[in-house]
Amino acid sequence: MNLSRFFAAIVRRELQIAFKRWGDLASPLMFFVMVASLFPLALSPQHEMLRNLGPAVLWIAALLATLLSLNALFRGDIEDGSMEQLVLSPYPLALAIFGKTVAHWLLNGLPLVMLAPALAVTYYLPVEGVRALSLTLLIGTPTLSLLGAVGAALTAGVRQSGGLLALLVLPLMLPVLMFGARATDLAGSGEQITGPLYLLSALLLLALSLLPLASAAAIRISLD
Amino acid sequence: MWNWFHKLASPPHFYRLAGIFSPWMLWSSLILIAIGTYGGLVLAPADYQQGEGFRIIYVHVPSSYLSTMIYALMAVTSGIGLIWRIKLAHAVAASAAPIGASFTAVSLLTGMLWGKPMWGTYWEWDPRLTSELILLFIYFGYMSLRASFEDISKADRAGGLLAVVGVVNLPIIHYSVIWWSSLHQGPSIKKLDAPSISGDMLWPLLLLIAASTLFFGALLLYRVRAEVLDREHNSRWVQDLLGEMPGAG
Amino acid sequence: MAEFFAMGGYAQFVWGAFGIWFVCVIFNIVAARRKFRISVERATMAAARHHHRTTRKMKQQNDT
Amino acid sequence: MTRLSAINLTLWRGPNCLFEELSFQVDAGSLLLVRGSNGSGKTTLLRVLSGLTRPETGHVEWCGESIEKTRQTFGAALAYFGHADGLKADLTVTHNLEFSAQLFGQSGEQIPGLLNALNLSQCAQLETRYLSAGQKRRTALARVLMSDAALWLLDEPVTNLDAAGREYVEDRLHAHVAGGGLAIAATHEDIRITSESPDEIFLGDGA
Repeated sequence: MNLSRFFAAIVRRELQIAFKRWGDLASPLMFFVMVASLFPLALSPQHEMLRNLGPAVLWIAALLATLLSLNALFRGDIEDGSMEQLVLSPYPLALAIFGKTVAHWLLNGLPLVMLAPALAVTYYLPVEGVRALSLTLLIGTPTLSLLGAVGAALTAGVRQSGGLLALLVLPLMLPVLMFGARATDLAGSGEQITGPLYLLSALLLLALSLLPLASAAAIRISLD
Repeated sequence: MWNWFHKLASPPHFYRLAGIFSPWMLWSSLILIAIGTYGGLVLAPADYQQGEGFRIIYVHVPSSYLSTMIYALMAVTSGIGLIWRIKLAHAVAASAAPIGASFTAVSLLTGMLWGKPMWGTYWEWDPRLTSELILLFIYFGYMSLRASFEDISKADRAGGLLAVVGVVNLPIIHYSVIWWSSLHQGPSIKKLDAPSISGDMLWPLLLLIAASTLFFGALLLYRVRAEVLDREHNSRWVQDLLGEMPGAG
Repeated sequence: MAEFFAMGGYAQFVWGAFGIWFVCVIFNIVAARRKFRISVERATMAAARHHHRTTRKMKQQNDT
Repeated sequence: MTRLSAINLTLWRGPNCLFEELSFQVDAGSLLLVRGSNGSGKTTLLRVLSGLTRPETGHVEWCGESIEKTRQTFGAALAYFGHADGLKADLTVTHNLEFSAQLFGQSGEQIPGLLNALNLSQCAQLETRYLSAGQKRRTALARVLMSDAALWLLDEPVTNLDAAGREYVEDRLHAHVAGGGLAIAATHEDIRITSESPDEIFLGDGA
């Protein structure tokens, strides 16, 4: 089996398992929707204020939803021993980890991207803002998944790791959040956002090239 | 050169040498800190714009400098420890973290105290303070991650990996904060900088930077000795050492 | 002298900052000493245990 | 020369020394049993030999080269039957084994035969969460048996098996070793594959 077939097999298996567990799949999404709908209820539903807060709130909700789904990314595999089998297989571990991360994004990041426009409308974002939100989430959430995978791999062997995971990865996710939310905000007020989009893409490329290797190294440490 | 390096990296040798050097370094650094503080508080003239308030620079800048320098040191030693599997390098990284975190906190607090008379508010989301805050979070993350492992060698490797990932991220975070705040606030907010510093203002600052580096070095050696004991307490030389003189300090 | 302590109206900020700095310096010294003491105690205990084990082994060899 | 060599392995777990300066080698066509009481480090030794756990000193060589430098070739030559079964609870027995077959680069056509021999054919389409502990062990064992790896590392391979299953495993182990394979098994039960007893190493205070 060559490397691309191996990669495809990993992704397919992850999807296969995930679709047997609808609950696990849906809860981060529900969390995203709920956090986003808490703000208008807790503040006051003034259009002007919601339009100003919308980009930041939606981006933070997406970030937290990603974080919520990360905790279980490698834990199950380590507990039932299937990670050992992947580590000992003749294929590069980083590729297997990357496959799992891609599956994580397909199952968590992509639905967020698709849900976000609907939520953006409830925040009265203008059309340009909605488009920018979808675009920045589309480029930004893969970086979040890749960064989160490193944290999940580092804490996979630790009990009670939820808070620790947040402490480790939130500072690292900050640039993505800032570029994403600010670009959405700028687009809403009719400005060009090619700059932040390029920066987000650069972050994604950097993350793609380095982070799977770091996650693989972290998995080896967690399994030791 | 390589030989010398190997000898230094051998735990018993390091333990002995560090035990000789650290008290000397500690005392001389404390004397230099005292001189620098006297210079900063008494001898240096007041700034013509910021008045006496500018004297906070003498503690803010050394601690800001230490906070970044220590993180860089942690990342380098973690990398060395991961690549060449040198326990001593991991011990250095582990020892540096709490010292770095404490000076990061001092840098934040003194920055806030400086900000009140300068900006009229204790906190402003200016790039330097924001980066410093995130650096503090990263220090906390590193220390919590280490603390969550019972096995020291696992803690070493996991923490080392996080330190290396963090050092790639720090400049990204720093420049994104700068970009972000350049959109946010007009030029009315002044950065925490001493304008046109003169010679008799400068020497206490340089002295304090040097003295605090020396102070950090002394503490580091002291802590690394403890970390070496933690890692080596099964080995012959530690047993001989502690068997000879129980409760050696 | 009072003028020196007043720091041109910035007393609370300047003295506060220097106070924090010195607290940090002293805290670091205390914390490092404490860490070292704990490590020595732990290593001494480990050494004692090891010593105990080796003597027991030697005893067993002598018995047989 | 296919050979697994352990060279000067030392590992401490907390204050306990599991093994110190442990060296041995296993050549093609032989079986080595790792014996010792519970908690003596049998599983840990297997993990060190597989490369999962890094020893404090020493290293493991496969065909004369350190396994950390030749992960890919060593991985291709290794079948690991660990303490954990390595099965996904949400997938069926067949799905689990088909994935392993893909990793081994096989078509998976021998899966039904294997399940039959291990008395698992009635649960082939069952998700592994519904299996008993013994059935899960046998499914995990099927993965090792279908690989054509030269080196088998087995952690308690016959525990939880009935007499027939045990005999089948011992037969397959015999065939593997007779065909020039290597096997190392950590076990607290006797495993006999030939009339003469296999090599053994003892860990812990049992020495």
